[in-house]
Amino acid sequence: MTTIQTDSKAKNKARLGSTLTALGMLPVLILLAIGFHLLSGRFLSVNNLSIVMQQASINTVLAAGMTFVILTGGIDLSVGSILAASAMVGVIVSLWPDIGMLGVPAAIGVGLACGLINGMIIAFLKLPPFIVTLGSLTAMRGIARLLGNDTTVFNPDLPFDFIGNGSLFGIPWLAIIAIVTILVSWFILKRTVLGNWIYAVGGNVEAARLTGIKVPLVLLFVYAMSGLFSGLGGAMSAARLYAANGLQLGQAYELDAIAAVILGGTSFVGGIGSIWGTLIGALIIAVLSNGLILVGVSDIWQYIIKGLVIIVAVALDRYRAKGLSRT
Amino acid sequence: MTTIQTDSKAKNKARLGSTLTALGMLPVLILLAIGFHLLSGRFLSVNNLSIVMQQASINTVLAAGMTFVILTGGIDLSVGSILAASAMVGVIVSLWPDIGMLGVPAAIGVGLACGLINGMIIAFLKLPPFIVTLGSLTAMRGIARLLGNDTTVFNPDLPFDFIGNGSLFGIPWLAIIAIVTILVSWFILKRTVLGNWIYAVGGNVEAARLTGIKVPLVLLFVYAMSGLFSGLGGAMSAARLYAANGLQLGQAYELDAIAAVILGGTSFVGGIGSIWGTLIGALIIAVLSNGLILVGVSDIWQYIIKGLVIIVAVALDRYRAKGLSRT
Amino acid sequence: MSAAPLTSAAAVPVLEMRNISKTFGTTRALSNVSLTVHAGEVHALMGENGAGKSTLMKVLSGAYTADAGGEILIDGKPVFTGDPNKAKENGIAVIYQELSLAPNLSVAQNMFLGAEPSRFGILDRSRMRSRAEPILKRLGLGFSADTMVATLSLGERQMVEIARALTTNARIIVMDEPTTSLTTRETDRLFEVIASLKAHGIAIIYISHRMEEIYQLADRVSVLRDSAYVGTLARSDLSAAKLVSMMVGRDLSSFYKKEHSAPAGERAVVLSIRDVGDGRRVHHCSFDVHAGEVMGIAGLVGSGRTELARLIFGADAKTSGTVVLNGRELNIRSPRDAMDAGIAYLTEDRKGLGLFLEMSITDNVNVAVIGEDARFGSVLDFAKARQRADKAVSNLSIRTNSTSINVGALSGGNQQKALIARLLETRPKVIILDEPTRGVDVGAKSEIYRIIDELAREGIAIVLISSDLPEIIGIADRALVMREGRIVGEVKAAPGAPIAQEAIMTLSTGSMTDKVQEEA
Amino acid sequence: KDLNKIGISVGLLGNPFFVATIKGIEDAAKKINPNVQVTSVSADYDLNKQVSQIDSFIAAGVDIIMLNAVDAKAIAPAVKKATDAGVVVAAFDVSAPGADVTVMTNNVKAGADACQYIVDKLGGKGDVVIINGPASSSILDRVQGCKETFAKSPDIKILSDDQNGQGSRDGGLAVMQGLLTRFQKIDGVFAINDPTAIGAELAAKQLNRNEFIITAVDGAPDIEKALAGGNSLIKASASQDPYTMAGQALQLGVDVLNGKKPAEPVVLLDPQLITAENLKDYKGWTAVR
Ligand SMILES: Nc1ncnc2c1ncn2[C@@H]1O[C@H](COP(=O)(O)OP(=O)(O)OP(=O)(O)O)[C@@H](O)[C@H]1O
Ligand SMILES: Nc1ncnc2c1ncn2[C@@H]1O[C@H](COP(=O)(O)OP(=O)(O)OP(=O)(O)O)[C@@H](O)[C@H]1O
Ligand SMILES: [Mg+2]
Ligand SMILES: [Mg+2]
Repeated sequence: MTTIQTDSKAKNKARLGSTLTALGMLPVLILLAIGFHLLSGRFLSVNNLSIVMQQASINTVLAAGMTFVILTGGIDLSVGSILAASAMVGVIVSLWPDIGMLGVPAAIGVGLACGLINGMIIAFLKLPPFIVTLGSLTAMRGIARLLGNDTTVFNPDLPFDFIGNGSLFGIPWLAIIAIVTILVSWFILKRTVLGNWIYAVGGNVEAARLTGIKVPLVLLFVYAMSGLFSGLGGAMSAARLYAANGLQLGQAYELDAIAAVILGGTSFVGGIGSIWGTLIGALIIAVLSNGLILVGVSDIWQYIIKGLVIIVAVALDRYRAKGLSRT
Repeated sequence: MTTIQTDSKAKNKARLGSTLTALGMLPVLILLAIGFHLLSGRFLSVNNLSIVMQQASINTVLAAGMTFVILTGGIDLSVGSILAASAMVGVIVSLWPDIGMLGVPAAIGVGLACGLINGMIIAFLKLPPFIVTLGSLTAMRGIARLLGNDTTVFNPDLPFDFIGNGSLFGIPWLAIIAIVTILVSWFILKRTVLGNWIYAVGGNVEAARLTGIKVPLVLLFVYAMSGLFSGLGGAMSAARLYAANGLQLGQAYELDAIAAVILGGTSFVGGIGSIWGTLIGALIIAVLSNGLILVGVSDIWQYIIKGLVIIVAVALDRYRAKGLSRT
Repeated sequence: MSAAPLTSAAAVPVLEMRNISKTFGTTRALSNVSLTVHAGEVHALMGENGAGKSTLMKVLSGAYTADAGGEILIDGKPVFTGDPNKAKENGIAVIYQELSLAPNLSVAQNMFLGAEPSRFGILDRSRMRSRAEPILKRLGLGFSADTMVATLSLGERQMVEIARALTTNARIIVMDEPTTSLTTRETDRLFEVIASLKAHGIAIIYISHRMEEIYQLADRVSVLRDSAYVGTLARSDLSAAKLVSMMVGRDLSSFYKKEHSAPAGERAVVLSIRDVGDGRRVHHCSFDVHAGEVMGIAGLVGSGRTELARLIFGADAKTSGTVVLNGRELNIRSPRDAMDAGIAYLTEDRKGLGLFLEMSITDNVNVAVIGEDARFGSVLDFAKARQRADKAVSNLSIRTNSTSINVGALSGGNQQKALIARLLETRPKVIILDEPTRGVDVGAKSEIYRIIDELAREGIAIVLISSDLPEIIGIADRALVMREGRIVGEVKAAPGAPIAQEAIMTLSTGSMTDKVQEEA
Repeated sequence: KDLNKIGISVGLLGNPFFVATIKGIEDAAKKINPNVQVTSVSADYDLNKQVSQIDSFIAAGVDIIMLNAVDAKAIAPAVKKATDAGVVVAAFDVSAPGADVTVMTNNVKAGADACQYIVDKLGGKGDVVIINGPASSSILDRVQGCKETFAKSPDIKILSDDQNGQGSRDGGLAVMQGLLTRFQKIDGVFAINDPTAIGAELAAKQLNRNEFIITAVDGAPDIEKALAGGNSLIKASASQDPYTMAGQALQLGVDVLNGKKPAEPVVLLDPQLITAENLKDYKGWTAVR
């Protein structure tokens, strides 16, 4: 009898634990939002929340792709460069008369292609993801610059600018895209066989291989997803700015994306984490950036405060979670 | 009989294997050097080699610290920001009349202090190194800017400028410092108890704890070392430039340092790697940057080529090593 | 258990492996091994550590590709190997020796990994659960299909591996040391399952280092030695002496060594545990261990023995209780404190928590004491380290030619001895051994028993946690029994008579019915 | 001495401004020696990197280093090293102490012109914001010129001047979104460069705000489009002429190479304020010359 009791308790605890890990940072997010509202009196206005959502959107999309990658225990440093190259292609294609709308699929296609190349090198040549994507971070940056001959390409009449600046029922399209990305990722990760395999590869790659899972294909998929989402991010960025610059766009975006994923509780070693955590992580980063401007903190102090908040947030989360699980 | 034979063979193989892994990238480095010399006709001049050594020196020092960290399975993203803050302090202190030489220990001290803070948070609060050092990357950047009120601090009469621009028997002081750093790191890693513990922690942290190794102290040490070396890098940078700028200095240096370590064959999961590999990795990066300029490759193509060379180098290494070892 | 030989030599064997060789770099793990298995038989595979048993099975399962020249026939037809999926299609299921579970997934997810019930690629979780639960029930497991594997003990994980093999409609099931972490009760369950599988005509290849199991189960036994096939014995020809000499190439006279024994009461109490618990898995445990005594701790899988040992050793934080060593109360907050006080602990998870697989034997043996040997406080003394390692290699007869190779390259038994050597270097007063012979072959096992016996004679107090009852009976002076995190009783060896197995069983299950079953 | 090899190091190559400067240098150099070898690199605003590049240029044996200094003060030692090695250093856009010649826009005046436009349009009264950028000398100068201008009109109130738009569209957009939420009424915005201004305008459009005007510095191609459109919030930009500036710097450098000291080592080019009205006379950075 006792065993059964203990077990059902353990089960409940485990379930509770995993929900809480997924939502781990939610309290921090809420605290930040309330704090900024009290300080600025404006943070929680509909208008500003819509701005925050917009500002979070591109990083959310990148971080969603990054979640796939990190869940397998990998990393993708090239997201920012791929975003830049895709945005360049997106704007360039948008300048073609009549078929400018093709800029969106073109950008996404470029991202997907880059992701596939990363994935193939990592999955089939079995090279370390950090180095491979560091290499493509550098190489793709060069290609992005080459695409525009090192200048800014811009198109004031961008045919798909509604993506970047329009909204649907008051919700910015950018935010809608980000949310759809999260939902799709959630579905893949939690509801499909492939998602199960992604977790398995991250949890124990040898075990995955021995059960017949085609590990290289899983790896190829996650890097392709990351590339695809980076391409989407490129299209979103182009639509938002009506322009793209091969050198400046997307610099250091990988750090923000990784930070969102890790803040969201996904483990670096792979196998553990959820896409909802990533969403919250991305929102925290966006709230911080926006809130600090609203409060009127100077640029220098924004850095210092952001850095400290990131550390404190993880520390809080760790201590909150401590009572719940062993590790 | 067979066992003995196999074993002594295995032993030789293991020894050969580990030497080769340490020197893994040496052939790539030599190939690059010869290639650039053939293309430019100037690469292998005494003058240019001394420049390459100088250019490699700061990254080598950072990468040496990073080697400690990565050997324990961690990461330190904050090296660039710490370097910036230390360089600022170094220059500011150098402006004090008479005791300007104190700039060097001041810079190193700042670095050490930052490293200790990182280490304490990671070791005692058990927070993930990526997030902690990402936080301090951001926060320290802010502090570096604050130190100089967001402008460049400048001292044309820097008392310790010989470090940055002098040389001893024709060898630049910067290079000498880098080599000494490597030697000290080698000694610590391979000849001391602490070094043994660092490998043990990286190899299997739970086992290390169960054998009585004080894991938190080891972690504290490696992050302190990384901070110390970043501080040294800051002093070197200040000595080289007679100036420091809190915003610009050291941006993205962490990527170069990590790339050097990983190119050098140190494993991201920890426990495997050598400081000599790191030296070669850092030299490869410096040779690439210098050689491509010497050959007259345009900036855009420098990016593309650099990215590809990094990937190809690791691929070559992997295939060369394949015949030799199991993994 | 009834073991009527179902096999008739006339039928086409369900599996035939011919001339299988496998080399890793310069190591030859298998040379020209052949094996024939019939439907409905339990075919035991035996051999010392490193003989090549697991490698042969990995070739069968497609985890490894065999060297050219060999072939595998299923139902007389050659099949392609080198792909786990192909092997699965051919009806082969494997319970691997190194547990191959993803700890981050649930039990059900692990059981169906790679063959998830799904529609259009979408997981059917409820079907997965509903197919998993009956199998868990059949194995008598207390945890649900939704439990995270990371929260299970080693033994429970092993049961999950077994459950996984039962999800497929395999015709050949390979069990590579499935019982290393199981206690008698689980083992019996497994044997019942094996019997019913057998009755359904399924062939089982069974690898184990436990002789009793072989006697109980096997219809035929094939033996590997030094990567080569030695021979096959039918059940009727089975005898311990024959088997051992086939495996080892020499006779092992006395297996369990117990020369140290002396009435425990006359000796001083070395370690005294009072009321230790963590509030979760271990409650109010108290016992005394005397100098020169081997005290066993028995119990079912998950009964909390490992956790108790970790609490004593400071590996986990205890919430109550005291640890007294030689009359002095210790304040242990980390393994370091425990070691400094003279307590050593051998982990049950050799690879996961014990060894540094990428470091040399020398480093592994010395890692706990390099600080003491160091010159100038911290400079390594390589000569001293080599000396210690060489001494350990000869004292514990670790079979290796060099102490500078990676410990990961040793066979299981020798890895275990290297780990024991590390503990001994710290000159402990008390040693807690957690499953010291898990996955270790007969030869190495008897050497480990010899080592334990010698240590006891030197006056060291030994706590022996083991799931292998014959082992506890063979070498312990008395045994505590744990159940659900509590010490529920003590069984002593009467002078001249060994510890009573039934008494341990009764205590550890807490029910008479189980005992009745055991005797039936 | 002949002109055979030129090394160019600029702050950030991806900026169209610097692409125009490089084109100006290349065109000017080709006129002197059609076979000249030009290597241009980006320092990515990293002084260490720029110093390394200068070292490499010296080693590569270039005749002239065309330098867009990352740091107007701290570049001095590196410049000295180059001139000591007998390499001519010609600075453009940003001053470099010790350089043989310097040609740059009068950034103080550029900032002043752009902000004077705001003052004039507002009639000397209103709330303004300055969207700042990375603290480089040219940007510091622009902000200084702007502030001095605003200071002359006591009724102009600066609401914010410490937010960093990174000198880019998305940086300007994000900062402006925050500023617009923070301040209910703004009358004028000075953006330190054109991309920032365009980002700021995008933010305004999104939030349906149009009560203010924006001015900037640069005269980049995208701002021409905006001004031409007529209904943009961006009303003026103090334009620079990177092509001419860099070409002139090279020309002066070559003179030094040939032993002709320039009369004025520092040449300041006056910016030209472009607005919708005078746009048609403006040549622009990418114009074919
Ligand atoms: N991946 C590998 N690479 C190199 N050598 C290996 C590998 N796997 C096994 N070996 C070697 O092959 C030999 C046979 O190993 P195997 O695991 O098959 O033995 P085993 O009979 O299963 O032993 P045990 O009883 O300890 O499980 C050993 O010498 C082992 O070191
Ligand atoms: N990491 C963990 N998290 C949560 N529960 C755990 C963990 N490890 C073990 N447990 C649970 O603690 C209980 C006791 O485990 P412990 O390992 O101490 O038992 P044991 O008697 O040594 O069993 P075994 O013979 O299987 O090793 C088991 O019910 C197990 O499920
Ligand atoms: Mg085996
Ligand atoms: Mg146990």
